Amino acid sequence: MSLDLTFSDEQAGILDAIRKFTKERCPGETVRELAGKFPTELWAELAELGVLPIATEDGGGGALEVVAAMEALGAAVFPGPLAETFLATQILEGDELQEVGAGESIVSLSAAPRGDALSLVPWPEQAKVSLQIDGTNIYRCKTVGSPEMVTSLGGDPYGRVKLERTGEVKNAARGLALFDIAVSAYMAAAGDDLVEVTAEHARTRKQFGRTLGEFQAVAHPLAESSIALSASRTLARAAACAFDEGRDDANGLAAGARLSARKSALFTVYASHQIFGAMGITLEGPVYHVSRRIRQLSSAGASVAVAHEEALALFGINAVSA
Amino acid sequence: MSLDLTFSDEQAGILDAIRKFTKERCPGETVRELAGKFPTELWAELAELGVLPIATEDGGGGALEVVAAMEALGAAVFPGPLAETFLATQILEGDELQEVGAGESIVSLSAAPRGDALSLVPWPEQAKVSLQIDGTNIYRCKTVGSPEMVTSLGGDPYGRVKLERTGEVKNAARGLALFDIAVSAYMAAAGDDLVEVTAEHARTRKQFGRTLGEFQAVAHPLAESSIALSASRTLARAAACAFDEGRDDANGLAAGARLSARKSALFTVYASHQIFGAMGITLEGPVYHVSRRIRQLSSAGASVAVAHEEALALFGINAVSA
Amino acid sequence: MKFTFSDEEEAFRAEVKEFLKDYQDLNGFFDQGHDWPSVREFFKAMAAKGYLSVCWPEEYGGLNKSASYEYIVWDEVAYARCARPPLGPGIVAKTIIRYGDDEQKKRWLKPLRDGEMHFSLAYSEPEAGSDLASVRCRAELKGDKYIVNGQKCWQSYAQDMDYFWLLCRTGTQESRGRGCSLMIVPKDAPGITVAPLPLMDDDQLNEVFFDNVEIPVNQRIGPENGAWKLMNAALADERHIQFPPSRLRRDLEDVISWTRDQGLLDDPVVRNTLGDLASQVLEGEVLGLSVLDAMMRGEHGVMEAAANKVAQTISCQNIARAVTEFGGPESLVKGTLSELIWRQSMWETIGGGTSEIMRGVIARNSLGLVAKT
Amino acid sequence: MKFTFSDEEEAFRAEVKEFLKDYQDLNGFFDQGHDWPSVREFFKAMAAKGYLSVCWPEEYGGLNKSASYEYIVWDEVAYARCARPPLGPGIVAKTIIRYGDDEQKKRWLKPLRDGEMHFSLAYSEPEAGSDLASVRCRAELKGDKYIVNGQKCWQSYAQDMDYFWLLCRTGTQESRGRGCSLMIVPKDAPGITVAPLPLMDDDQLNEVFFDNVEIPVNQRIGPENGAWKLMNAALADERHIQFPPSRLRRDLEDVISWTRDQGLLDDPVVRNTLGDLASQVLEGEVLGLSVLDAMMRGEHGVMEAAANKVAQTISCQNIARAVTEFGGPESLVKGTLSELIWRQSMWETIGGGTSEIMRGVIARNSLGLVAKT
Repeated sequence: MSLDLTFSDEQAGILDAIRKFTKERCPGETVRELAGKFPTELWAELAELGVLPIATEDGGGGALEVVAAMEALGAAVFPGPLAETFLATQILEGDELQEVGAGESIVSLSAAPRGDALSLVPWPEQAKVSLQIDGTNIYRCKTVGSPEMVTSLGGDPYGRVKLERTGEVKNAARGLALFDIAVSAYMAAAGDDLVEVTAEHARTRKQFGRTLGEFQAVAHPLAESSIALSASRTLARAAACAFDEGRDDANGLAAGARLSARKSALFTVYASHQIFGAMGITLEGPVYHVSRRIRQLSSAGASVAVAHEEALALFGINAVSA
Repeated sequence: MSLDLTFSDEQAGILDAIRKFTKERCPGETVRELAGKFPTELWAELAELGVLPIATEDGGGGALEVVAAMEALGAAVFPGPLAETFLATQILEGDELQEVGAGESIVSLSAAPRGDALSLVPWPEQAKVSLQIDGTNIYRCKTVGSPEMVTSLGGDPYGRVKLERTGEVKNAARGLALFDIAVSAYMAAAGDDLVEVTAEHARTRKQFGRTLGEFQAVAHPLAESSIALSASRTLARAAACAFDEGRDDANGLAAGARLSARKSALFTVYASHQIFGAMGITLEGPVYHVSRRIRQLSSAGASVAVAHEEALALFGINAVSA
Repeated sequence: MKFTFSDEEEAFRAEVKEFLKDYQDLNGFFDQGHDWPSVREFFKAMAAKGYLSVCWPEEYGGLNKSASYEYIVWDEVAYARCARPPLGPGIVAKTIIRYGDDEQKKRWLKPLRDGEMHFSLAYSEPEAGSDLASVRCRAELKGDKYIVNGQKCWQSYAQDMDYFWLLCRTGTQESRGRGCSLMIVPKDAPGITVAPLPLMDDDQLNEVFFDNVEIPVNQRIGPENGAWKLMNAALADERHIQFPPSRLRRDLEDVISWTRDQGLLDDPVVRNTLGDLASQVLEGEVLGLSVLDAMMRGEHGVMEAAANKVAQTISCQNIARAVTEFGGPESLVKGTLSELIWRQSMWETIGGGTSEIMRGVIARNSLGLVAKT
Repeated sequence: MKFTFSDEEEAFRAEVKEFLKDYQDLNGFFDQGHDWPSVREFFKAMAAKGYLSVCWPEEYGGLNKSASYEYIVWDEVAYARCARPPLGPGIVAKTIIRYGDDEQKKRWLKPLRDGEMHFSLAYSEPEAGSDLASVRCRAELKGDKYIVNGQKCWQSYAQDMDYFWLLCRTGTQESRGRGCSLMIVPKDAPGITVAPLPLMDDDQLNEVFFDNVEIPVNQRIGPENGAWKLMNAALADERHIQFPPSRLRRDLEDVISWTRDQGLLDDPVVRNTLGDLASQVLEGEVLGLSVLDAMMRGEHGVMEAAANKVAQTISCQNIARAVTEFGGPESLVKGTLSELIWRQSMWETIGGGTSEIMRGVIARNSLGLVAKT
């Protein structure tokens, strides 16, 4: 078999099924309303679809199935710790894995804090599995004391709390690679969704007697977005293939996909806000619930510096000797 | 006296005089022909105009006069070590200063090499005064052995040679500030010149039945160039004022001006090349003799990291403790 | 050439700074919508010092100062984050001074000067954003009253203001900019409905609906169908204070301080970004001064103001975006400045003339390019 | 889904790589103009392996392979920096195969396949660059000959090639793209003058003047006034090899190696830049594969090719510009790769369809935007 960049029928089926599900259950209004809350019902319904454990031995799929799911979920800006859950399915076992896959156990992933500072932890009140990234390592943690709740740009509840490490996770690299793949597919799809609504606006809204889309200052940034996002989307798929084939370059491609997706999705966020003008900055408008989520996701996972190192490893550079 | 952003009559006179001189003696063809050579005649003629020592005690002016001169010289892409010479006039004394001001002694300024590597020195065969920048320090040097000649993008002859430090210069900060001011004014003016010829092209060249300038994809990048260059030009002038008034913020403004000018001039280079298309990449065309010079000058002087530190000092940050 | 202010101007600045010390906790620049009573009091206190009418002629109770004093006031107020220049004592009052009749001057100028009367700009409509010459909100003269019908959109602060400065159509639709008039409309006039449009920066814009609203003809300022000239003159009056550069400086200083607190200040990549932003702030400062300088020389400053608007608003976004880039999740927590300015600055390149419109202005007027599309 | 090639394809790649080992010092990708005799020999050697006619049908002496084999050939040749795909065995031959008559096929295909006959593209004119439908170079039919008069401009490699692939006007000027024909014109035909236009990358383009040049009518390929269809089909034939992504990979690898030699590789700011460039190269690689994939599925790949062209050429400039940014004066010395690609890559976003044209293609066809201007 040679090159083939299309989803298998089964993968396309996953994408379609979730699209159908999100269209019905997770329109823009719902995403806006859910800001600040855990999407309890949606999460249970998504779990019922069998998506969460799909990349496990019993799940019947791999990273490509995750990508198919995340492309549909990203296009709907579906809430909740999606990529974190896929990560967790690569490092948990037994009952814990079962519970996460069933949507009964929520996963929280946070970055190691500086020195003695408190950790900034998403979903501190819901999470049963608390993970901490430090460089390319992942630690299991328990929370000490109760979190001081804050709100973050993306809308998810976060808490500042002390985390105590209870052990290091074995296959962190695999987990982080799947996280990167999943979050890239999601961000690229969310960006595509923005391009689509913005292009629709540009096709219809008139100023100075012509549609916005007739102005190159509008059309060209959107074209650039579309190009950049198609690269990101395809790179996430390529990384997923490498992951599923167990290839050496999977981690580097996954990191590259995340670097690519965060850049192209953020570029799209800024272009869409600008083109929508005042309409784009309203709370109920078509942009903000997407843009806040993209901005938040683009800071999730291992640091950008770590991603750079992994991508550079594909060009024969070893990690910096610092 | 309050705010006044216009040149004095005397400064405007300098600008006009040099414009007249360069228009006659240094058109684009001359600049192209001189690539790879020292502009011996032009240098002598420029010296005769009394420009080089203008910012010395006997020169009758200061940094603003240097800026007026450099705006005219930059617009003509005038060759030779101009900013280096202005730097030298701040750190030399007596006969040496006299000779540099009279155009009889040529100044070469190079960066300290890594470890034992040879230095990459401009005008190694002409220079009587060889200076080396290391961080914010300047050293007098003598060359050991004969240089291995190379050509650099800007067209000036360079040589690889061993430099031996013969002493540290006292008022390096003042010299570097004037260098930054001078080179910023030059780059901004060279950029403005590019904008002008590119706009002229865009006003006249037709494609698809309309002038290029009617396409926002052409007009807007040029407008951005024009905006950015006007900021750089004005910042160079502001730094010159601060320099002449002996203000504390002169160094920071000068560094900020150089950061600004290199960015806006390079942006303009890329926009002009793109808009001129095939015409812009020809050797004899209207862009390359400007773009190569801007690219070369934007790498001259203290490092970008040093310039960042100096600009940041204006915002209450002390140099990094590394 | 001189990029600094005179001793008198600096003395005035010191006085303004002293005055502002009492308002260090006032966050009206970003949050006027939630703290209007305090901002209103602040404006009254400014009025008492004459700061709302710095450039007005003495005969109308102004300080009769040059534009540089007004620049200093609003630049310091922006640095202190207290407020943005209010419309009433600015555009509205200056237009009345220039084009109003004696009765109008008598009626409106004192309350404006005293900070007692506040205006919301009612120019934009759902189908007329950048293209104001296509406004449709209609005022028909019946006897000595105009009957106003139509809709305005994207009105800042309309929820709290007392009056609208209304651009409406009095000529044919086809007459475009030559068929519009400007009127003073009290918000409590019967037939007016204000509906909020909540914004991503926690502020709000408003839609305003006019349903047979009656406006006495003597509340029209300037000639019928003469709005365009008045609006251009008003723009010219405010160019130097449209985007005070100290807002940028304060943003960067606050970001640097946050970065230090996070232990990121010695990170070379962060440092590289901050150094670049520092040069952008310096650029903004000289561009701001360029607008003022043009005005002080009696020029229109159209090019300078367009350049200033584009460059500063983009730099302001660059600062916000850079810190959310290097600051990671911590920079996205609500309550951090970085998070707020990320959301808030999205508006800056849109409101008051989009970057695209401004680039077109430069392309046409400065570069001679048609760039009509 | 699969982003890699089959075992057979990989075996073929290994063979190509083996072949290329003998040409490691050939720098025809950047410098064909100065080393044409060597490049010509290289093409002959490629021809001997069948590499110039990988996708041609067997009946014309081709290997009758799928587009993926052609992709592999030219991607490896680009990585090795040996040459760019030549016009003759590509566009010209494929057009003859598709639209030529039997006599034309007999006459031209063998020398093309054997690397004996080389073409320069004669499309652009001084007043027709991006807008080819406005070409003015005129061919008038007199008996069994066309008399060609006019000028072409920006012709790559014309100084060394044997023939022109000439786009000329055979209909009215107003008929635009519907009034053009394609012809094979030997460079040594009387009345042709080639004048060099030296370039900033030390290569050259050429102007070509046609003064009553006589071309037998049987050197017209396809119908009179039918050029547009042929040109579009020819574009479609070459989309997958227009910008082989391994050029980018090699650029970045070479830049990294230079950066290491300069002792800059551990500088965090440099590292940050290189990491970003690495992701751009990976993007380029999957975009290149997307074009191939579309073609292998029998689609046109117009969108994929436009995206690929814009993204890869800009990334290629980004690599060059980044190293001259962090590499200081050393990176500007002639003879360094960074300096050469800084100059050379300026052309990449222009030749073969400018980035602006490509963005317009995406805006129109993919986003449904009119974007006519």
